[in-house]
Amino acid sequence: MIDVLYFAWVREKVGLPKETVDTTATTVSELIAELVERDARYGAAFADQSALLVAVDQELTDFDAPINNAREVAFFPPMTGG
Amino acid sequence: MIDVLYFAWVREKVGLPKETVDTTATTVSELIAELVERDARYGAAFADQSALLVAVDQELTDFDAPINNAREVAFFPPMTGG
Amino acid sequence: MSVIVQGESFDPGAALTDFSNRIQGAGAMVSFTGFVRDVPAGLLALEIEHYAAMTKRALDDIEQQAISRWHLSGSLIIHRFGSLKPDDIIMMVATAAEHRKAAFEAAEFMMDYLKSRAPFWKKESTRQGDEWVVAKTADEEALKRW
Amino acid sequence: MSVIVQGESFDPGAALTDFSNRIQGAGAMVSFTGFVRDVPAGLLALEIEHYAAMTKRALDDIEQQAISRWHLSGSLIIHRFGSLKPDDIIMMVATAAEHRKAAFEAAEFMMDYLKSRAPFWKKESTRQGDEWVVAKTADEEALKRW
Repeated sequence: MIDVLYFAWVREKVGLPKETVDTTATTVSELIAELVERDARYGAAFADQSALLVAVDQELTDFDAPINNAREVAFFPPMTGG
Repeated sequence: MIDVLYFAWVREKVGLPKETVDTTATTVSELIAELVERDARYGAAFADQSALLVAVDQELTDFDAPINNAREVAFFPPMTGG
Repeated sequence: MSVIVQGESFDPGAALTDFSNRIQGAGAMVSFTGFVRDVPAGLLALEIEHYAAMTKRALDDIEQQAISRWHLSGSLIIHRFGSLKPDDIIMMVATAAEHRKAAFEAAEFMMDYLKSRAPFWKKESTRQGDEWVVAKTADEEALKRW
Repeated sequence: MSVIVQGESFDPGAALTDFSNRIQGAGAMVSFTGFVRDVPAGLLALEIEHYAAMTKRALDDIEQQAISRWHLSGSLIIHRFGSLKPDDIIMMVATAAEHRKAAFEAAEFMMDYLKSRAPFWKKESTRQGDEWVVAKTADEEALKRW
């Protein structure tokens, strides 16, 4: 069980800010593949992965990152703070 | 007649902040030469001209600058504001 | 050394007074304040979304990097989230160091990192609709300076 | 757009509040504040002498250059003279512009010029005597950036 969070337009495309996912994925990429199979909304959100960033347990990382022991994975576009 | 002003250690070496000088000098350098002849205090103040800056009518300039029509000449070391 | 993430507005001058009272011994203090700019279509609101659990951690990390790299004697980051209007204050950073070069560089470093590495996202609402602000490649490029 | 030369102390935060209220439309505001630092021998006083008739003119010129080069929507220079003590405020500059890069650069430009082109001279008094502060070659070098 892992918490998956979505922000900005990723949140809008997926249609929710957060969900708990029962998954056997061991990397971020595998998790995305599982989600995309579940529903077209994920297909839309993850269509262009080069437009996305990912954080595992609140640390920016890349799509190959392991998530075996992760509690929380977040997907979002490049940040626009400041 | 021209007002001559001295600041910082130049003022301390000359011994006064301002004086009015009756001069026929046409450039800053000629004015310095006249002053140095007048008194040893000026010799001490102007001993190393490379350590000095000059402003004519409140604009930084160089020692060749004309002073024919100037009202005010000021001598001082490099500035240390800020 | 403080990081504040809040919805409420604040007065950058009052924040600078507080900060200046806490930095005895510093020769130089720099502050940066960001405000909401209007857009040609007329901005109704700027919505700032953030990833609360990560924001504090990301800002603390940026601040710590600046403190150790420029030997800051003081630093401050305040960033707002929520619904803002044109001319509203968005955020502020302040730095204190012995000399001006360190204080300026550390403030610019914090701003550059904050733009591209702190989890905030802006959405502009105008009469023509809502649009997520797109990250500028110039902001990503700015990180290469450090 | 204001230049103030005064003997009295001032609160940089209060000055920034005033400034921020006058710069509608700006996206970025930067301030720099300089304080008197103590010296190893123990500073009794820092005397700041200035050439009053030239100071305002020199600071106005520096400010005008910054305004036109970085299209500032606001700028401020406050510089003190007289007898100061450690931790006393010496001076402040503030800039407002559309974007952060312009606001930062203009503030650094004004500081660099103010250090080497505005007619102020500092003398440090310690128990070991009085000494005029010597201009740093690094400060003269800093002007080459512009």
